[in-house]
Amino acid sequence: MNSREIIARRVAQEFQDGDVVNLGIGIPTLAANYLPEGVQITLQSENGMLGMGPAADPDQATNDLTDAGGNPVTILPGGCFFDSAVSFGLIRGGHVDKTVLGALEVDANGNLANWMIPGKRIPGMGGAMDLVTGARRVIVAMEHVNRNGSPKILQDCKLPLTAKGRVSLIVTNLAVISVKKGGGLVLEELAPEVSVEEVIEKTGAPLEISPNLKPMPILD
Amino acid sequence: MNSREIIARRVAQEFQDGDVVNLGIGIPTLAANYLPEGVQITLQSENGMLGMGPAADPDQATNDLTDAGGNPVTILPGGCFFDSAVSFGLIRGGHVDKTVLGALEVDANGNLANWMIPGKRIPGMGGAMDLVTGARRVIVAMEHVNRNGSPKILQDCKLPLTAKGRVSLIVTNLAVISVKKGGGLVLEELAPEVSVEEVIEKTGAPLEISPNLKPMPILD
Amino acid sequence: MKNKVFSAQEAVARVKDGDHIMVGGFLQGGTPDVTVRELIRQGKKNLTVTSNDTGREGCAVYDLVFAGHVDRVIADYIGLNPKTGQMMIENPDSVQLFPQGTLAEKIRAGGFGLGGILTPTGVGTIVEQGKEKITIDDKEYLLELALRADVAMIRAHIADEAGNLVIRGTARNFNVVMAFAADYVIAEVDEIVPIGELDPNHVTIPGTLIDAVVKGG
Amino acid sequence: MKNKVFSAQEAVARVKDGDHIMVGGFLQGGTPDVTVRELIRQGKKNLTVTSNDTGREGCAVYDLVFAGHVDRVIADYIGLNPKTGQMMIENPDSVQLFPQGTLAEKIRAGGFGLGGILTPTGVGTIVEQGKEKITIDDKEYLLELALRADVAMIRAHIADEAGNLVIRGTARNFNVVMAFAADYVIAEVDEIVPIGELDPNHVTIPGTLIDAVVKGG
Repeated sequence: MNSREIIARRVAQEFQDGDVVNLGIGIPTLAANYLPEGVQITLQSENGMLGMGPAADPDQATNDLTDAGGNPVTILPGGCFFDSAVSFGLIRGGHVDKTVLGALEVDANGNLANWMIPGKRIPGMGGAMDLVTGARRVIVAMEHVNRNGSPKILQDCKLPLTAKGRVSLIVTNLAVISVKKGGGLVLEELAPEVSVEEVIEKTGAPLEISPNLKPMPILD
Repeated sequence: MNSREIIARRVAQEFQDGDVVNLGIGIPTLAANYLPEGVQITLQSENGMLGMGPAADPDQATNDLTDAGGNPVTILPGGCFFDSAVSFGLIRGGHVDKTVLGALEVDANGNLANWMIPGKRIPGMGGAMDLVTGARRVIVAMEHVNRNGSPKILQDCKLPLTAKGRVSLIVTNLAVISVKKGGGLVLEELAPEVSVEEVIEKTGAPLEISPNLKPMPILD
Repeated sequence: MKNKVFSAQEAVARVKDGDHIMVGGFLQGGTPDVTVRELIRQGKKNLTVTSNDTGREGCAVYDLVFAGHVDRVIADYIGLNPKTGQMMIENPDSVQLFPQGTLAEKIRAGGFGLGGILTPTGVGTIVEQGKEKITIDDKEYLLELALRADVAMIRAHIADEAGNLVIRGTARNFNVVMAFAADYVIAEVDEIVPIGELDPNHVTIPGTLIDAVVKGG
Repeated sequence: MKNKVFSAQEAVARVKDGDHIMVGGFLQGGTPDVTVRELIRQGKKNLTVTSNDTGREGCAVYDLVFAGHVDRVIADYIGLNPKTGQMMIENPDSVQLFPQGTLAEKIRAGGFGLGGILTPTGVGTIVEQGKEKITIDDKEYLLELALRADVAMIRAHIADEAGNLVIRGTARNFNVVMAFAADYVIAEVDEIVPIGELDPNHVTIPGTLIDAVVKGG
């Protein structure tokens, strides 16, 4: 099982039947492929849809029905469309149960940085700030370290924040870490063949070890 | 021609082809019956409709299609429906060209009082404050004096205001009076068989006499 | 997927005494009368009601106020419900009036996660009393704060079993914004259809906002 | 009733150099490409453009920026238009970024006659720089001001001759709020039908907001 699959499978276990979920591009989107049995979720796409379905067949593809990345998709029975103001009303108003996003950095106070690297790349925040501010539960799904092997989980984010104190759970290829209310990180679960020491070494902030520390439940 | 008809006929002459108009209950609503030839207007009803048509036949009447007074009406071809937030977005956002309302009092600074009499009757302002604040042109249509014969046009309103400085034109059974930018009333037109002296006597604020003073153009 | 279709009795049983209830409708248009009458039948009391107008004779919300279930009203027009007017005379604090457009925006803000909005409506009138005034480009605005409730009771024409609502005609009124602004939302409808029967382009209110669908009268 | 159907050339001729233009769409979804390309053809310059993203390769608004017609951009995401990114690096003041939900509300406020809105989005981030912060019930909000433009160019599926618009699918995006927020509104559509053919329940944008209807490609 590769890193992406480990993360996606574990994230999927966070979903409960009936949840309205907004998934970021990349690993978060994969999570929808691994829903636990009996769990149905409704995908919100911030460009204006609830009940987003799979990618559209090429002969059905239209620019009038796309996902937030601009890719032609479908809508499932029971879905509906709305404009951007309503879409972010749903997001900001707490009508999205969970959002899963990638991160450049996330820190011990639940702060998240995922939208810009000063002097390098400023693509804009798109809908990320509203999603992280408004969704009832914010889950970060990412590789535990960056391409240089440096920790992405820090005591304090150095990059400009997306939102302050909103992350509840961090799911990586190595571990599941929860953020305590008021701050502080708790190591909750370990990926297969990963040790507590390895996670501590690759994390840039102190980790409390949960008394219920367990293996990630990602069996097929 | 009775007072109400004089007022309604004269108000109708204020409408231009293509205008979006919101008409208050009573005399203002009558104005729609006297549109000049070649002038088509679109009626906005603040409960959620553009293109309001005549009253519904009893066998077609439904609570799902009413005017702002709750009366079953129809919608004309080219009309549409929307919710209250959008309806007042149209009103507050300057997308209604003209509103015509009755008044308890109107004054020399274009202030209007038409929603409450302290200690007596507090029905609430409904949509009146938004209409008077937001419509591009506010026209007051009313009897020149109240039931006791006292002036309703004053130097300063005594009753609680509906909005400040928003009235452009006052059409009564005796006269047409414009409100100057920055304040001050100008007598523009006289109803049939009405003298300047009578209007001055029945008006509770100084009147400038327009150099172009003329009879009200309300011929059939 | 969870079943959302309930009897009025089941749906209203979750309402508690003292709850703040938003009731959709504009006079007798688009009002959830079966649901509101169930509040009377179940004897819920000390309610706060937000409603455009608290109804007119024949409306359930009119009867709810008359029967004494309501301690506090938030509305923009109460001219056709003399009991609400009487409440206001006896205890001015028991009835709060806002301009209609302001009330709609306050409720929308509550449902959309906004803290409030700046409106020019009410500037220079008694509506500005006790409110913050903010000047932008020489124009004055009132800061009107977001409004939320415990329960919303709204009315639509058709629901699917996922709670997606289609409203027709002028019945959208306050029903749309209220659907976003309460912790528990009951939608009363003329007709309930299976999931997949509604055109997603024609849905007025997303089903994910709706907790209970009740068949109306 | 006035005729509202024009060629793209006629409709765009009214745009002036230096105008602020809102362009609807979300990447390549729901974009008024024929109308925006006419801006290029007519050589309009020194424009300010408000757009969700200033497009991606293949979009007209992407080409508009690349061809140098635009001095200033207001958007929430510019990651797929490197020219907008370059503008921002060369002159940070030439590109203003807002969170997507904030941008939608700013435009809506502009069109709805509101001075602004209070949003929690951006609190504690660089987005709060230079903005007023208002605390309500111990929660901080940013005051985000209304945004209006001289021109809006939007896209819909069907228009009737009165300008009523029906939008399908996810193409509503920014097109809806922008229709309210400009002095002159051009709607580009796939199809134009006579008045009376649209169900008034299915109209996405009231025709009274629309000045010109243009047949799209």
